[in-house]
Amino acid sequence: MGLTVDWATDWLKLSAKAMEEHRVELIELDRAIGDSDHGENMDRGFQAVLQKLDEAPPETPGAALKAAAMALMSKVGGAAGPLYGTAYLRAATSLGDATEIDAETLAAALAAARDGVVARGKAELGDKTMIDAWTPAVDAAQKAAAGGADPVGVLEAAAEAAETGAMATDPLVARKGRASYLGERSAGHRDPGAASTALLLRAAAAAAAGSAAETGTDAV
Amino acid sequence: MGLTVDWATDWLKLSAKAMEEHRVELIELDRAIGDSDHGENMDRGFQAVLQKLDEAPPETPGAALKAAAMALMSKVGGAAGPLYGTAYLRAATSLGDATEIDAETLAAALAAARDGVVARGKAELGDKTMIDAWTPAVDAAQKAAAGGADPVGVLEAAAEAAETGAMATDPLVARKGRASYLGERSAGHRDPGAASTALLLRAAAAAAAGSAAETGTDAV
Amino acid sequence: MKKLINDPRSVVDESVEGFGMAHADLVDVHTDPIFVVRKGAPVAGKVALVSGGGSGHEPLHAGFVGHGMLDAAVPGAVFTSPTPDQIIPATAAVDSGAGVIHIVKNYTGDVLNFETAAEMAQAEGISVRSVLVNDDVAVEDSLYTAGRRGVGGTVLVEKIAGAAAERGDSLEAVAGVAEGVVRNVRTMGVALSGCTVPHAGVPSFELAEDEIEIGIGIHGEPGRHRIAMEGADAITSRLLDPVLEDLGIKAGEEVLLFVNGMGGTPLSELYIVYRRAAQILAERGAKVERSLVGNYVTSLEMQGCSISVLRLDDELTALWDAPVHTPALRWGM
Amino acid sequence: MKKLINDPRSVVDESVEGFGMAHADLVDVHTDPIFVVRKGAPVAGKVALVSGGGSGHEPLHAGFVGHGMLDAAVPGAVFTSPTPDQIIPATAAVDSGAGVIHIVKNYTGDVLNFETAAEMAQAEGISVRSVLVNDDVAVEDSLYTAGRRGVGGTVLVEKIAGAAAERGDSLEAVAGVAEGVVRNVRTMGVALSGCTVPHAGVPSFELAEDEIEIGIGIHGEPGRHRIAMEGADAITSRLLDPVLEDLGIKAGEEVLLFVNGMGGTPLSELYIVYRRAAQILAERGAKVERSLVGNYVTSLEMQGCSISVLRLDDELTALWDAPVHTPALRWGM
Ligand SMILES: Nc1ncnc2c1ncn2[C@@H]1O[C@H](COP(=O)(O)OP(=O)(O)O)[C@@H](O)[C@H]1O
Ligand SMILES: Nc1ncnc2c1ncn2[C@@H]1O[C@H](COP(=O)(O)OP(=O)(O)O)[C@@H](O)[C@H]1O
Ligand SMILES: [Mg+2]
Ligand SMILES: [Mg+2]
Ligand SMILES: [Mg+2]
Ligand SMILES: [Mg+2]
Repeated sequence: MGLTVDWATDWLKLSAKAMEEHRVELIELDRAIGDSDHGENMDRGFQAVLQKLDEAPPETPGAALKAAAMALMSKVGGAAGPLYGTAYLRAATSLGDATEIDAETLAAALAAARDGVVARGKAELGDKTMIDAWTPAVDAAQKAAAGGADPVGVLEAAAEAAETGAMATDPLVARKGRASYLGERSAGHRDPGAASTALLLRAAAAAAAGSAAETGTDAV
Repeated sequence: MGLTVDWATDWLKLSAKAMEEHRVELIELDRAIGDSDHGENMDRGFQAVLQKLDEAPPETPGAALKAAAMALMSKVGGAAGPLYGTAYLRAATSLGDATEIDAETLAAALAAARDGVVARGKAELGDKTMIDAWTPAVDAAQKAAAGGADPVGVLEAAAEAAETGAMATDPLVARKGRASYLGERSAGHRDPGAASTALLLRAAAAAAAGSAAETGTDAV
Repeated sequence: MKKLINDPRSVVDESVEGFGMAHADLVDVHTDPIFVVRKGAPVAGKVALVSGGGSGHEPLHAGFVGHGMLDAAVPGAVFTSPTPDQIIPATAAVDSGAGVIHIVKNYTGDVLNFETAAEMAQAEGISVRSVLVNDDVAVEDSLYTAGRRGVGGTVLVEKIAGAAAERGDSLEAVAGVAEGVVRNVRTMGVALSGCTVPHAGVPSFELAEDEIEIGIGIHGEPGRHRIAMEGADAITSRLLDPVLEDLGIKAGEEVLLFVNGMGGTPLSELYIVYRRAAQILAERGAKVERSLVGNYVTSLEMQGCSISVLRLDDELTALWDAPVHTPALRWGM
Repeated sequence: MKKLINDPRSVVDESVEGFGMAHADLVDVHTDPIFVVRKGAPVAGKVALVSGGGSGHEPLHAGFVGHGMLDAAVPGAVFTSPTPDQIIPATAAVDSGAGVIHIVKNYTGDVLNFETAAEMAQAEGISVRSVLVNDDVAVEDSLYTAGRRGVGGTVLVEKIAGAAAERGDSLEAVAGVAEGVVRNVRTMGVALSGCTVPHAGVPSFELAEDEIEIGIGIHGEPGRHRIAMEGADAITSRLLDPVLEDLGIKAGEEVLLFVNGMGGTPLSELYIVYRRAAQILAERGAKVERSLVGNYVTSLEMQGCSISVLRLDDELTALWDAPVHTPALRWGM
C-alpha cells in the first residue's frame, strides 16, 4: 500500500516535534560555524506548518507538502527558509494530485526536493550544506525503490543515508552559506542544515512506519 | 630642632612614593564604595607635585606645601583634588614664611589643613570621609605638642591616629561623597580618602624621622 | 579587561583627539589642559554654556558642543571631575562678555572643582552662574547623602538651556531655564553589568547571572540595591514609577520620555523599555510629546539603562525643538 | 544571559513596536507581517528604497527609514533574514509607481528571500531592482565562499542611494548610484567579545582575556582568525590596511572614514580608533573629507568595531551631504 495524506501530515507533525526537541542542538551546531539561529528558525517554521495544517487540513500528500512549503517560506527566514520552502514545494509539485504514493513516486519526489535546493542554493556535494544529507538520501531512496522496497523501506534508506551524510560533513570546509566565511575554521563541526535534513527524513520514515503499522502493513 | 624645607620636600616625595605603591589598594577601596579612581588620581597628582618641586625647588616648608596644593588642585580632580588642594594650601598659609617649624606650629598647620577640608566638604566626624582620619590626627598632634613632643613626635602621633581613624571607618555608613549614595551598603569597607590621609601623614612622620636622623637629632 | 585603547593613561587624550579630528567642522580641541570648544566661540553677545565632568559618559559632554547646546566641554580623567585649571580657560575661551553658565552634575568632586573655577573666573571678570543638575531619584534627597546625583537628565538641561542661550536669553534667563528643567526632570537607572575603568582594569562590580543593580549612578558604582533579574517590563516599572511619583505627573500632563543606554545595551532593548514606559505613561493619562532613545549619558560599556521624564510646557517643548547641531545631537539644521 | 527583554520570542516585535512609538512622526510600523515604512509613503514619483535583514543590527535598518534614506525596512528574527511575505507587502506599500530598489546585504539567506520577494513583486507589476552590498574585505571574494558579506558599508549605500532617490533620480539611476557606492566602499571588523542571541542564550563565541577575533561579520559569527589582544593603534592598522589595499586608495584621493561600533564598545574607544585611522590615511596622503563615528551597524552587544572607507567624488559627497531625517541619522533638516 502507498503512502497517503495521513502519512504526509504525520510526517509534518513528527517533523515539528523533532525540530522542537532538537532546537537547542541545531542552535548549538549553528553557533559553532554560523549565527545561532537554525534551530530557532526551524522550530518556528514547523510550528507555523502545524498551524496551517490545523486551519486547512490537506486532502492529498502533495497538498500537505505545499502547505508546509508556504509556511516554511514565510516563517523560517534565513537561508534555510527559502531552501526548505523550495524543497517542499518541488516535492509537492512532483507528487501532483496523487492520493497514494508508491516507492518510485516517493523517490522521485525526494529527488525533486533536492533538485530544488540545488537550483536555489547552487551548492555541490561536499560544500558542507544540507545537500550533503539530501543527495545521499536521494541516491539511497532511488536505489531502494529500484530494488523493490516499499515506501517505508525507501524512507528508511533515505533517513539512514541522510544521517550518515550529515555526520560526514564534520571534517569538511564549508564553501557555501554562512559557514564558508570561516574558511578552514569550519572544519570539525557538523553542518546544521545537514543535521536538520537528517532529522526531517528520519521523521518521514517514522511517519511511514507508523502509518504502515496502523494499516496493518508490515513495515519491513 | 624644627622641621625645614628639606622635611617638606621629603614628605612630598615620600607621599608620591606612597601613592604610587598604594595606587591599586586605593583604587580597590574606591571600587567597593565609589568609582575606582582614588588611587589613580592621587598617584597622578603627586607625580605632578614631584615635577613642580623639580621645576622650582621651594625655599620654605610653606612654599613647598603651596606648590603641592597647586599641583594637586590642578591634577587630581574629583573630590579629593580640591579637598587635598585646600588642605595643603591652608597648611601652607598657616606656616607662612617660616623656615623652621616647631611642634606647636606644626600641629596648628595640620589643624588648618583639616579645617580647610571641613570648610570645603562640610563633612563631620563619622561621615566616613578623610575627616575621620584628619580629625583624630589633628587631636593627637595637638595633644603631643602640648605635652612637649618634638615635631617628629607630633607627626608620629598624627600618623598613628590617622591610621586608627581610617580603620575605624570600616563599619560606618557614608554620609558624604560618592559612597553616601550606597547608603547602608557602604558599611564594611574602608573609606579610600581616609586611607590616603593616613598614608600621607605616615609619610610626613617618616620624612621627619629621616630629617631628624640626618641632622643627628634623636627622634624619640 | 579588553578595550580598544593603547594605554589606560592616554585614553582621554587620544579619544578627545580623535573626536576633534572627526568633528573638526564643529569643535576645536585644546590640549594641556584639555577642553573642547565650539568652533567660532565665543559667539558674540551669546551667553555661553560650559559643562564637564569625568570622562566615560560619552557622548556627554563633548558630543553636545555646538550650535544650540554647549559652548565648551571639559573632560576629566575617567569618572573623575575635571580640575579648575581646565575649567577656567574653557570658561574664558567661550565668554563673549554675556556671561557663562556652568552646568554641573551634583557630585562632590564636580561641585568643588567647578566652584573653585567659577570663583577664579569671576575674579578674572567673567560673570559665571552655576546650575546644579540632580535628577536621580534613586538617592533620597536627605541630609545623609551629598544630595541627589546628576545623571541622564543632564543632556536635557544642556539641550534646552542651550536653545535659550542661542535665542539670545540673558545670563539670568538661561540659568532660569536650566533650573526649570532641573526642577522638572527625574531619572532612575538599572545596571545589568558593571563596567571597567581602564586604569582599574577590573569591573566596578560583579553581578551574578540572575542579579541586577537598581538605582545606579553613572560612574560604575553599585546601585541602591541588588535584586533578582526580571523581565524588561517589570524593570521598566521599577525605574519609571518612582520617577513619576517624585515628579508628581498627573493625567493630561505632557512629558518628554528619555530612555538612555548605559553604553553596552543594544538599542533594540532600549526600545523594549521605551515601549513599556510609554504604555505606563499612557495608562496614567500623560502625553508623551517628545522622546529620546539612545546612548547619551553612558558608563563606559555598562549594560543597563536609565529612564528620564521631563515635564514639558510650551516653552520647554519649543526650546527642545529648536535647531541643534552637535556631534551627538542634531536636528533642524 | 542578561538582557532587557521580556521573552526571547517577542524581542523583535516589542522592540519594533517601541521604535514605532518613539518615532511616530517618522515611521509607521506594520505588524503581522512586520515591517516599517516611512510616514506618508509612497512618495509620489519617487523611487523607493527597501532594505532589511536579520534583527540585532540596530539602528540598521529601521533606524534609517525616513526622508532621504529608506522608504521601508523589513526586520527578520534576530540574525535571520526576513521572509518574502514581509518583503513583498513592504515593497508594495512604498512603491509610487517609480519602482523599488532592494538593498540586500550579501548573505545566502538575505539573497534568497529578497530574490523570491522581488520575483513575486515583479509579478504583481512592481519594478524592482536589487543592489547587493558586499563590502567585507575579510572574506576573500572567491569561488569557495558565498562571496563577500555586506557589513558596515550598508549604511553608506542606504544614505547615498536614498539621497539620489530623494532628488528624483530614476530607478536605474538610483541603482547605479547604489552600485557605485558598493564598488567604492570596503570594510573590516574586529570583535573583542561575542554576543548573545536571545533565543540561544549563550555567547556566539568565547574569547579569552587576551584574544580578539579579526575579520568578523555582523552576526556574532567568529572571524577569519583569532589573534592575541593588541593596542588600539595596532588593531586599527590590521583593519584599515587591507581595506585601503583592496580599494587601492592613492595619495590625493578623498574618502569618507566610518568607524562603526558593534554595539558594546564605548564611543570613546571608537574615537581612539578613528584617531589612528585618520592618521594612517593622512600618512598615505588621502584626504578624509567626511566622517562617521558611532554604533550604526551592530551585532547586539558585541564589543568591537569595524572600519569602512568610501572613496568619494563630488557627486557622492554631495549626496552624502544631502538632508536626511531618520531616527538614527539626521542632518540638514
Ligand atoms: N547555498 C546553499 N545551499 C544549500 N544549503 C545551504 C546553502 N547555504 C546555506 N545552506 C544551509 O543552510 C543552513 C543554515 O541555515 P540557517 O542557519 O537557518 O540560515 P542562515 O545561515 O541564514 O542563518 C546551513 O547549515 C546549510 O546547510
Ligand atoms: N564632603 C567631603 N568631605 C570630606 N571628604 C570627602 C568628601 N567627599 C568625599 N570625600 C573624600 O574623598 C574620597 C574620594 O575621593 P576620590 O575618589 O578621589 O573622588 P571622587 O569621589 O570624586 O571619585 C572619599 O573617600 C572621601 O574620603
Ligand atoms: Mg544560521
Ligand atoms: Mg573616586
Ligand atoms: Mg571620581
Ligand atoms: Mg541567520
